[in-house]
Amino acid sequence: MSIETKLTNAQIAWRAAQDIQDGAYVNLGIGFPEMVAKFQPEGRQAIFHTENGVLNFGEAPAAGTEDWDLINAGKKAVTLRPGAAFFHHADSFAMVRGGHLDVAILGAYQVAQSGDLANWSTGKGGVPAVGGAMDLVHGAKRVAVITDHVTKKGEPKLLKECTMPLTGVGCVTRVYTSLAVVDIEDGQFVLREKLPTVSMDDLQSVTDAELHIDGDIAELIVPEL
Amino acid sequence: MSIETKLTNAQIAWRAAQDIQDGAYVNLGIGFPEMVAKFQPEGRQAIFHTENGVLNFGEAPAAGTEDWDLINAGKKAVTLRPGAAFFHHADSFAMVRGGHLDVAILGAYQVAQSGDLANWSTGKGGVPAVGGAMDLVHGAKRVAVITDHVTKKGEPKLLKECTMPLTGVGCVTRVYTSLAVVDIEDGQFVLREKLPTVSMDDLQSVTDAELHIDGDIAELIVPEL
Amino acid sequence: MDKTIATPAEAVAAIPDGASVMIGGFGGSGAPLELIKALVERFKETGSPKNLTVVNNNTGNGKVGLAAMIELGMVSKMICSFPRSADPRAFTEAYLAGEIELELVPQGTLAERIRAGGAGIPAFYTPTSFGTDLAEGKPVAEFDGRKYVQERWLKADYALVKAELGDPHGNLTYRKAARNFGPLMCTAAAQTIVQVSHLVDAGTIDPEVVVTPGIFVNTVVEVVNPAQEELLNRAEESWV
Amino acid sequence: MDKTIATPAEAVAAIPDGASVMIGGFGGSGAPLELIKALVERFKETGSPKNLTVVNNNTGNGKVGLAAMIELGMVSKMICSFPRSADPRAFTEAYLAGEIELELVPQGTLAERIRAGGAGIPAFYTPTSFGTDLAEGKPVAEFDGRKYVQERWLKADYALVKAELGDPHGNLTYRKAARNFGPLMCTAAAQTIVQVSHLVDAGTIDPEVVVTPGIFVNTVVEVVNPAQEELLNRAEESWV
Repeated sequence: MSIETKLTNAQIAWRAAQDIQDGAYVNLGIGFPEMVAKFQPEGRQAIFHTENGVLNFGEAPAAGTEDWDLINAGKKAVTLRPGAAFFHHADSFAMVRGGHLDVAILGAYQVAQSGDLANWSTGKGGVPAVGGAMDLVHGAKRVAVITDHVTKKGEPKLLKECTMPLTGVGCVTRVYTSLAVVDIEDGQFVLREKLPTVSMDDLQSVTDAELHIDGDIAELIVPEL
Repeated sequence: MSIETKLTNAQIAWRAAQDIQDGAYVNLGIGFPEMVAKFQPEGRQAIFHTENGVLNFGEAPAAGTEDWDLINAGKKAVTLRPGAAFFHHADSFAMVRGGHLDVAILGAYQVAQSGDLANWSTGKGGVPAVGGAMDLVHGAKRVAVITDHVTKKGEPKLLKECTMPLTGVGCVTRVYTSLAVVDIEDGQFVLREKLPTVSMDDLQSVTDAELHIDGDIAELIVPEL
Repeated sequence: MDKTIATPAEAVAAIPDGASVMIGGFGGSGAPLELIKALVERFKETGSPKNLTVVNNNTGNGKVGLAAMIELGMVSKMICSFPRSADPRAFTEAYLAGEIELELVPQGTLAERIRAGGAGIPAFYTPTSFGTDLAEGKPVAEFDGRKYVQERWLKADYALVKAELGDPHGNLTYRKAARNFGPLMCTAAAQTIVQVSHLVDAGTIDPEVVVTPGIFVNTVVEVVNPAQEELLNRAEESWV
Repeated sequence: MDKTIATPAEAVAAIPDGASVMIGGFGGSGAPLELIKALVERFKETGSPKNLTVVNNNTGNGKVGLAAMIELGMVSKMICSFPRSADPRAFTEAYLAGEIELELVPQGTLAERIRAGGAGIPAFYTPTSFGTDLAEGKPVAEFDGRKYVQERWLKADYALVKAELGDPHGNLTYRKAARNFGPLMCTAAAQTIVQVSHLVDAGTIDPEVVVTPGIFVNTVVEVVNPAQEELLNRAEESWV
């Protein structure tokens, strides 16, 4: 495999952030997806939702000024923006399950061309933990995944079928990877953007399921961050 | 029929009020049952709930001082007591359906010895209206009825089976009438109190289903109000 | 983020014939009268919107508000729990003449169906109405030895709601018992339009006391000193 | 109406072996640490309560709070969504040793099951978990062409909750995101015990801002300046 260049996590998060409209209600998964919040394009402001009952929270406070009753789903301290609201967990998941979020951006172990997502359990024992992922994938109007294109061992993460336990069936519509932007349409991966330095053959070689082409393939931008 | 004396509605309401414990959470049906609130025994204070989202409301305000955003389920203006709370309709009926009310006291067209209640529709056409009655009969820990013992035409209201459309099945456990206090146990009416001026035969003659006796029958008090 | 709009007329301008519309309020308390009046005036001028399905606890009182909509023939179906009031003539006459359909729903079931619509719960079980005429045709299931009726979620194209404070994000508080169905209906409509008695800047409403978070609201219009249905009826006002 | 009690120890004194206990909080935020500590101290002195089934979003962190209960062997089953934390050793070790049972529930389903328990809804349908291992054995139904999983209500013998303001009626407010599961758990337990950071007179809390109406609360105990789990863990405190 000859792929040397790939986007960093921050760059993937930046790319995902470009698709979030001004005023969108957004939930970002714990960890890597949280980075998306940093890269909102100039002039746009999304409203961030966290499962534990806050709408319109902002950045982390300065160290030493944390209020540990004001945290996000990753248990990190956050701050509030003007126009915030607190609510209990049932109302929070009414927002999720009821289709009120515009976008949820999650991490993934595996994504299938059917839109199936596996991101909660490797299926290998240990302590399973699901959190809000299974709710988010069936609630937001648009469910997107950000992920490295392959596993740390170099195995494809974009698959014909997931082999790990599913988080949701047919729920993902777009995948932002370290090499490409791929939509899921009618049970197929449709390539929308790829790094110019990566050939189609190389990209397909690290993708288990077939990458379809439907119109132009744009150049995946490599932002300087 | 030789029954000349009977309790007034206020006296029936007074009797029902004697069974409400201090600190009980109580919902009173629209109309006649609302009178129960006036007769709380000295030293006891119930907390009144209304379907439209108020807990711990008090008496009507003086005429001319009404706030028409502060009403009860009968759309009458009320006031607040210290320790009141407002909430939306789903939370209000979570209190009802979830078994959090200690007592609901309702009016009745008919009550059956099974505990079935008919109090929402005469079944004769016109415009049907149910309100919160069907929720209340399945929610409160104790559902009691206050009613004249017979209809205006003199027909029994305590029946073997209801003939009018049901509000709820097997839900009533005590009936306070103008002549007696009757419990419903194991599908039978069990007489607990009766007016001393009314003979057993006379009482049975205005009661469709059999009145059973289980222990002493107390004297139904005729309060001076 | 600015969901405000200048006038009630603009706020309701897009509601089409045949729409389903949840209207907040319990009797007059919480009724969004200025939004309703804007709809009524549009109908008088243009003949639209008509054939509306309206969800409300009641069916109006007198000749203003929802009663006026019904008397003018704008409503083809009511979904409600209690179609009675001090002066229910508008609905009663239309209903007895067969000009309006009625879906009668127990009040707690109505509230829970609306909440379920907003919360993505397509169906739930309730003890309410089991064994009664209102459960006819509905699935019944037994849980832990007790029987329950299956009820479906209720959603609408629009919700018209009255609130007390509102900000440009759509965060809302309510006034006393006028809260009633408002917070539920805000969650269950594709487009939620709210008249607020006081429009305030974002950040003015303490996040702790927000009752309806802005995510559930699409349009906010300020109506200061809103009318109170009970007082209009006492003054024998008529919009018909 | 006075639901207050003097100390956390008295508040939790009646919780027996084998009880099901909902414990509020999301991580440390909202964790009723002083009520938990009273339970832990009772267990250390008397060996009770044990064999508890605990409902919480998580399974504790470090060596305080719920983690301490688990490490001491007080808990035989956890019902939770996310049994991980910065320092999850107490649960992880007990789980891998087969000493504690785990019922893993998606977070929104956990919240809704608790709400359903409090609201008298024995079962509901949710899209969450459809087609996954967590739906195994659960009824599935189709509504409007989409498939949903049936979930059952969740109730408990006791709820232990942390609130901010409380009055003798049990009316409560919460503090920021510490609200999380608290208002739901208050509704779903046979006995709800709440530690409040400020006990105030009836009438002090504006009826508009009450989050949990007193009808859902049985016992209120004031704990001023309550501990924060995150800070205890940073100080490496241990209750074990």
